[in-house]
Amino acid sequence: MRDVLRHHLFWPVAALVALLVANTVARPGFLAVTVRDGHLFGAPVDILRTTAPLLLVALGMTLVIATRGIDLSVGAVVAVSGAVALSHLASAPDPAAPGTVLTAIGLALALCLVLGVWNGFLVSVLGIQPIIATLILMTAGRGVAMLITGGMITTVNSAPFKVLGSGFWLGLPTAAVLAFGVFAVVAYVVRRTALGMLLEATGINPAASRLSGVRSRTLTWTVYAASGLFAGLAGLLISADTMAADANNAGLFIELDAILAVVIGGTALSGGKFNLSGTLVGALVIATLERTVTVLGISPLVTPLFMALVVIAVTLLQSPRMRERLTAVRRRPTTGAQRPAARPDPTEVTAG
Amino acid sequence: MTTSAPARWTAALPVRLDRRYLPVLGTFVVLALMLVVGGTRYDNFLTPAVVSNLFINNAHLVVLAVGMTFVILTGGIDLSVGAVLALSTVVTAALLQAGWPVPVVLPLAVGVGTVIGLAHGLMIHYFQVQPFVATLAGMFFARGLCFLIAPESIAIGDPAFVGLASWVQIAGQWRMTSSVLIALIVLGLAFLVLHLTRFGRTVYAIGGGEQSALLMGLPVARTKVLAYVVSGTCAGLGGLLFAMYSRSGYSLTGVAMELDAIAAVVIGGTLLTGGTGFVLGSVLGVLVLGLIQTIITFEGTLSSWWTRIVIGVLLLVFVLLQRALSLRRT
Amino acid sequence: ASDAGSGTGGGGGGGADDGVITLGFSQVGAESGWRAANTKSIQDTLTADNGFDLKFSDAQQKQENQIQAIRSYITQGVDVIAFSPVVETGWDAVLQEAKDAGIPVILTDRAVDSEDESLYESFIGSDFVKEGQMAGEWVVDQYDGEGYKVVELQGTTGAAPAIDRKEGFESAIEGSDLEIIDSQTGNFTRAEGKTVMEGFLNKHDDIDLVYAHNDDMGLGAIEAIEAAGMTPGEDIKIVTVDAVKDGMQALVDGKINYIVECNPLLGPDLAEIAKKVVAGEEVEKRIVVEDQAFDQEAAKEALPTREY
Amino acid sequence: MTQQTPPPVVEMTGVTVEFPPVTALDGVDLHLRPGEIHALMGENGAGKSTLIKALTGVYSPTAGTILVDGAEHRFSGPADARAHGISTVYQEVNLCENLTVAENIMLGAEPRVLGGLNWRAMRRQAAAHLRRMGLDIDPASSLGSHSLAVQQLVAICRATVGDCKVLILDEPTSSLDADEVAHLFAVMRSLRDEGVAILFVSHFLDQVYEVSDRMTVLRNGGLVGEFVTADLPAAELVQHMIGRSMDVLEAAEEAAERAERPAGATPLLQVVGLGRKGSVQPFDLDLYEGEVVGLAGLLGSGRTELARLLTGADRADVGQARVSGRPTRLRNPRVAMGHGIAYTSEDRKGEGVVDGLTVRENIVLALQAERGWMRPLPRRQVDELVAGYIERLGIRPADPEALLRNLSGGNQQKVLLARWLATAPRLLVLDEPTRGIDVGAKAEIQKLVAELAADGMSVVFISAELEEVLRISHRIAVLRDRRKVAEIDGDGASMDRVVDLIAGGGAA
Ligand SMILES: Nc1ncnc2c1ncn2[C@@H]1O[C@H](COP(=O)(O)OP(=O)(O)OP(=O)(O)O)[C@@H](O)[C@H]1O
Ligand SMILES: Nc1ncnc2c1ncn2[C@@H]1O[C@H](COP(=O)(O)OP(=O)(O)OP(=O)(O)O)[C@@H](O)[C@H]1O
Ligand SMILES: [Mg+2]
Ligand SMILES: [Mg+2]
Repeated sequence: MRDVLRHHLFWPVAALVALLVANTVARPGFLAVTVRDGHLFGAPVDILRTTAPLLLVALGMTLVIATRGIDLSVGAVVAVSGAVALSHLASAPDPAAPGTVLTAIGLALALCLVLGVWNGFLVSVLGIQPIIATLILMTAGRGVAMLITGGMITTVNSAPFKVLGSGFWLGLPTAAVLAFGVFAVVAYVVRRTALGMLLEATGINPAASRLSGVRSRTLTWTVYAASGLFAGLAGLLISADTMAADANNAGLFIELDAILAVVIGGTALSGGKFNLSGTLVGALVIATLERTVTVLGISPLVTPLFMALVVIAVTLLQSPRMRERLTAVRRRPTTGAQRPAARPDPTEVTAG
Repeated sequence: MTTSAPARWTAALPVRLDRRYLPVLGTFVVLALMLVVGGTRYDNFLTPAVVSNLFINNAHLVVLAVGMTFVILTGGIDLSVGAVLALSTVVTAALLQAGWPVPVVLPLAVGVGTVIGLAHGLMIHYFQVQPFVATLAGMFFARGLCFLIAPESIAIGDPAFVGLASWVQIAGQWRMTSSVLIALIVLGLAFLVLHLTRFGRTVYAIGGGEQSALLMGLPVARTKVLAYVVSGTCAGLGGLLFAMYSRSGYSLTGVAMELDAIAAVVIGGTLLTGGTGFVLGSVLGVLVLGLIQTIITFEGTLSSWWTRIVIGVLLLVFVLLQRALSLRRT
Repeated sequence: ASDAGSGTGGGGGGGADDGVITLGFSQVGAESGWRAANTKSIQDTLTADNGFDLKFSDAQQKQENQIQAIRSYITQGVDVIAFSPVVETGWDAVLQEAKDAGIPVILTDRAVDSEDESLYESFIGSDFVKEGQMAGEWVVDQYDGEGYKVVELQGTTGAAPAIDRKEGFESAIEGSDLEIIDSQTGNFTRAEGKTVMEGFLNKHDDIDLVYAHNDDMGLGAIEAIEAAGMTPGEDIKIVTVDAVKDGMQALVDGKINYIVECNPLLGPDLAEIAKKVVAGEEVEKRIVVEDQAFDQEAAKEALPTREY
Repeated sequence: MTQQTPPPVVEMTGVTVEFPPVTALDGVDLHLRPGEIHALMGENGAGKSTLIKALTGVYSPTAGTILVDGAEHRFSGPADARAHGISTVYQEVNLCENLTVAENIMLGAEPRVLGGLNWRAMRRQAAAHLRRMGLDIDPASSLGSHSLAVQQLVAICRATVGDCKVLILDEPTSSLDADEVAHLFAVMRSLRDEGVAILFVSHFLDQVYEVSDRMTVLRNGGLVGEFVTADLPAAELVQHMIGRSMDVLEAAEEAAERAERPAGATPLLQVVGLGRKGSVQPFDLDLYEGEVVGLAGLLGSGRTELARLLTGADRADVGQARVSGRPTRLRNPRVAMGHGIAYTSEDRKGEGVVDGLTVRENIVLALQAERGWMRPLPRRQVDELVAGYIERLGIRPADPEALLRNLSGGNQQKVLLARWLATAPRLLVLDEPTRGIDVGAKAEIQKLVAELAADGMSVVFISAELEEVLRISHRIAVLRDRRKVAEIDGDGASMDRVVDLIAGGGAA
C-alpha cells in the first residue's frame, strides 16, 4: 500500500479515476462503450480521440523540458500544419486522391519539422533562452498560418484525410491509434536506447554533460525538431477532426495544456528526470477534465474556477510535502527524518 | 553553472566592463537603434508625443514587468499576472459601480493581487508546487473570479477616479499621466529594494542557487514567498493602472499579457534560470515591445497576419542583436 | 517630423485638401473568418482609387493595442479614425483626445458604452441582441409546443456578441415551451464546438436543437452529431448566427436549419459615412446594418453569390 | 585530564538520522567545548557531514538530543543556527556564484546606512576579512569568476563574520594548498584562543594532528569514540576509522610508488605552444604512455587551465597538438575523448556530478556518450561494469540505483573517477582526484593510478598535496603565474627543489 501511495503516478491516476467517477455519478452510462458498425463508440472513446493531439504535443514538450527547455510555439505549429495541409488539399483538383492527401501530409510535416529545427537552432546554436526563442515562432507562426489561409477558415472535403481525425482503425479512432502509437514508439526508443539518460544528463548538469562528451547541442536541437514534428502531426489530427484549418484558433493555448500535462505527470520544469508515462496520464486527465466540465454542466462562468481548483488539488496532493504527510500517517513514527526544507530542488518530485 | 566557465576567463581581462551589464546595454543600444531607424523611416515618429505615448500606453506593463522581475530573479515564473490584472480592473470597476469610495477601492484592488501572490508563494514554497503550475492555477482562478464578478465590461464613471486617471501634465509636447508617474515610482522602489536591501540581495541569491542560499543561512522561505507577493501586488497595481488607462473593468483584459511581461523581462537581459538581471532592463524590454507595436501602427499597411510575422521578425532581430552585443567580449 | 508640433491640433483638416481621405482603421484582430471578411471588405473598399489612404492596424484582440493605435493615428494626424472596439467600455479618454484634435471617429461592428455620444460621429454595425432574438423567434415559430430541449453553444465567455446573442435568444423563447437544458462555451471555434457538443451528446439523450452563437461552432456540432451516428438538421436541429459561406453550404445541405446573418461587409457603408463626415455633412448616429436570416430555401438562392 | 574542562557549548547525545532505508547516523554523541579545535574523523560516508547537518537543522534527527549552552535546541535551519552563534561551512562550496564576493561574505550581517545596504562599508569589511585569510581579490568581483579554492576561502570568511561561538568547517582544506592551509590554521587558532569552539573535518591526518585538540571518530554512522589528539597515535586513529589495521594501507602506499617508466616511444600527446588568452601562457608538453606527469604550482598558478586546454574543455587560441604524432585540434571534450583523452574536473559539483541521476547512470555516462545514444550498452555489461567499480573503489552505499546527490562527497568523487576509468582512456587527466577522499581510499586511488600507468596509460595528475604528486609522478611540470616554468624528473625531485621552483624566488 505504501509503495502504491509513493508511486509517482499515484496522484495523477487518482485524479483521472476521480474525474471518471464524477462523470459516472453525473451520468451513469458515461463509461459505457458500444460497438456500432464495428467501431467503438462512447465517451471513453471520445476522450481517447480528443487526447490524441494533446498527447503528441505533450510528448514533444516532455523531451524539450527534459533538456531544461520549453517550447511555446507548438500551438502556432499546429496551426501552420493544418493550414498547409488543407490549403494544399483545397487547391488540388481532387482533394480525395490518395496522392494528394499524402503530399499534403508530407508537406505539412516537413514544414513543421523545419520550424522545429529553427527553434532548435536558436536555442542550441545561438544560445537564446528557450522561452524567448520559441516565443518568436509562437507570434510569427500564426501569422504564417494566416498568410497561408488568407485569414479565412479553409475547409475542404477529403474523405481519406478526414480519416485521420474522425476515422476508425480496427474499431478504434485513427487519431488515437496514431497518437498512442507514436507515443509508444518514442517512449520505447527513448527508454531502450541511451537517449533518455543523455537527455536527462543534459538537463540536469549541462556543463558536466559536455565534459563527459555528451552531444548536448545535437540532442537539444533534436528535441526541438521532434517537438515541431509532433506538433505538426497534432495539427493534422486537429484539422482533420473538423476538416477546417483555423489559423487563429487551432491549437490555441495547447502549449499550456501540454505543459500542464507534463507537470501533472510528475516531470519537473527545471529539467532532468522525465516521465513519459506520467505525461500520458497527464494528457488523459486534462482531456477528461474538459469533458467533465460539459458533463457536470458547469457554467462557463465558473469553468476556469473549477479548472483552477482541480489543478490546485492535484498539484498540492502531488507535492513532496503532502506526500510525506500522507505516507507519514501510514508509516508512523520512523518518518520525518528528512526535512524537505533541506532539499528544495523540485526535481525531487520525480525522485520518489 | 553554465555561466561560470566563461566567466573564469574574463575576470582577468584588462577591460573592466562588468559582463553583467552587457545584456542590458545591448538592449539599450538596440532600442536606440530602433528609434533612429523608426525616426528616419516614418514622419512624426521621433516626436515627444510618440515617446510620451510609449510610456502612457505601457505604464501597466512596466509595473507587471517589475513584479515579474522579482519572481524570475528567484528562478520562478508568474503566469497569473495577466489574469490578476484583469481581476483588479474588474474589482475596481465593480466596486466603483456599486458606489464605493475611491480611497477604499484602490487599496482593495491592489490587495486582491497581494493575496493571490501570497497564495502562490505559499503553494510554491511550502508545498513545493512548481511555480509554473501554481501560477497557472492562479491564472485560471483569477480569470474565474473575474467572470463570477462580472462577465461584461463595466465602465468606470466615478468622477474622482476619472479625475485621478486623466491627470495629464503637459510640458510642451511631453505628456504624462499619473499612471506613468506611479509606474516610475514603482520602478524606482524596485530598483532600491533589489540593490539596497537584504531582501533584494536574497532574491538574487536564491536565483543563484536556492540550496546555497539556504545553507548560507539566508531567509529563503520568507524571501521566496515575498517575491510572489511583490509580483501579485504589482499585478494588482497594474490592474489599477490599466483601469485608469481604459476607464473600465473587463474580465477578458490582459489575456496573454503575462507573456508580454515575461518577454519584456527576458529581453531586458534577465536569465529565466534566475539570479542575473536588472529591473531597469525589464523596463527597456517593455519599451522595446511597445516600440515594436508603435512601428507596426506607423507602418499602417500590414494585414493582420503580416502584423504578427513582423512582430516575430522584429523580436528575432532584436534578440539576435542583443545576443551579439552581449557576446562580443567573451 | 517638423510639423509634429501641431500634430494633435490641426491634422484633421489638412489631409483632406488634396481630396484623399486618410483614414486610420483599428481592427479587433483576425480571430475568425467573419473578421477576415470584414477586414477584406474594408481594405477593398477604402482604396486609393476610391479616394482613401487607409492606415490599417490589427490590435490582436487587445484593447491596449487599440487605444495605442488610435493615439498613434491622432499624432499622425489622419482625417478620420474608424475602429471596431474590442470592448464596449473604456474609450472616453482616447475619444476625447481625438475630439480635441478635431478628428472624427466612426465605430464599426461593435458599439461603445459611452455616455457622451458626441465623442463619435456614427456607429455602423449589427445588433447582436436582435440577432439572438431573430434566431429565437424562428425557433419558437417552428417548434413551439413540441417541448424541444435546446442546448446552446456560447461564444467566448464575456465577449459582447456572446452575451447579447444569448440574451436575445432567451428573451425570444420566453413563454414558449422550449427549454435550454445546457449551455457551455465553445469559444466561437469549430474544434471546441465539436468537443462541447460531444460532451452534450454524452450527457443528454434527448437533445432536439442546437443554438450556436456562430456558424463555426455549429459546424463543429454537425461533426459531433454525425460522429455519434445521428443526422444533423433532422435528428437534431441546428440554428446559428453569421451566415458565412461554409455555414450557408451546410444550410443548403440541410445540416443546418436556420441562420441569422451578421453582415461583415461594412466597407462600403464606412466609405460613404467617412466621406460625409469629412465633408462636414450630418450623419446618422447609429446605422444598424440590416441583417437577413436564411432558411434553406433562401440559402439556396443566396449561396452562389455569397462573397465570404 | 588535570585541567578544569569548561562545560561543552554543544552537546549532542544519541543522535540518529535516517534516510530510509539508510541509517546515516546511529546514536552518535558529540561534545564540543569552547576554546577547542575538535576534529571529526571518519571514512567517506561515515556520517560526518550528516552529523553537522543534523546539528544545524538541515536534517532533523529521528532521535537524540542537542544541547547548546545547556539548553535543548532543534534548529529550523542554518539561519536559525547562525542566529544562535553556530556558523557553518558545508562540504561543497555553498555560495552564490552570481553575487559578488563581498555579498557572499557579508549578506546576513551586512552594514547598513539609512536602512539600506551600505555597499562601500560592505566591500571594505569584506576586504578586511579576505585579507585575514590571506586573499587579495577584489570584493566587488563576482564569485563565479574565481577558482574553487578561492570560493572555498570566501566561504570560510563568511563563516567567521559576526560573532560566532561555534564554527563548523566541513573539509575546508580539501582544495587548498599549503600556504592557504597555514593561513586558515592561523585564523582557526586565533579564534580558538578567543574561546570559539571549532569543529573541523579533514581527511588529511597531518593537518588534524597539527591543529586539533580533541577528536571524535565515526565509522559507518556509528560512534567509535572521543579522543584527545595528543594521546592517539595516527596508526590507531586509522584503525578506528577504517576498522582494519594500518598494514592494509601501507601495502597500498607501497604499491602506489611510481613504477619504472617504459622507454620513450613517440609521445601519446604532444603539445607545442598551446595557450589561451587570459588563461595560460603558451607551453610545450609531451606525454608518454605509461607515464604519470604531475602538475605542481600554487593556488591559481594555472594547473586547472592547463589541464582544460589539454582535454578540449577549453579551446586553445594558439599552438598545436599531436596525438600519436598526428596533428589534431582539441576543439571540445568530445574530440579529445575520441583520441582517448579523459578529464575529471576539480569542480565536482559544477562540472562533475549529474546529481539527479543514479550511480549507475553517472558511471556509464561518458562511455555511453562516446558510443552514441543509438548503441546503448547492454544491461548486463553495465551491471557488471558498475558493480566492478563500486567494489574496486569502495563506493558506498554499494547501490547502483542510489541517486548521486544522496552520496557523501567522497563517494561522489569516486563515482566520477569510475566514470572516466570506464572509458578506458589512453590519457587520463585527473584534476584533484583525491579531493575529499579518505585516507584509505586515497591510497587506493594512488595505487590505481600507478597500476594504470604500469598498464600503459598516460596520466596527468594534479593535486594540492605536493607529496602525493611527488610520490607518484615520473615527471613534474611546475607552473607559476599561469606559465609553465620548469619540468623536472620525478626521480631527482626533492620536495625542497619543487617548492623552490613553485615559489620562484622572485625572478619569473
Ligand atoms: N539526503 C540523503 N539521502 C540519502 N542518503 C544520504 C543523504 N545524505 C547522506 N546520505 C547517506 O548518509 C551517509 C553519510 O553521508 P555523509 O555525507 O554524512 O558522509 P561523510 O562522512 O560526510 O563522508 P565524506 O567524507 O565523503 O564527505 C552516506 O552513506 C550517504 O550516502
Ligand atoms: N590566491 C588567489 N588570489 C587571487 N586570485 C586567485 C587566487 N587563487 C586563484 N585565483 C584565481 O583563480 C583562477 C583560476 O585558478 P586555477 O584554478 O586555474 O588555478 P590552479 O592552479 O588550478 O589552482 P587550484 O586548482 O589549486 O585552485 C585564477 O584565474 C585566479 O584569478
Ligand atoms: Mg562529508
Ligand atoms: Mg585547479
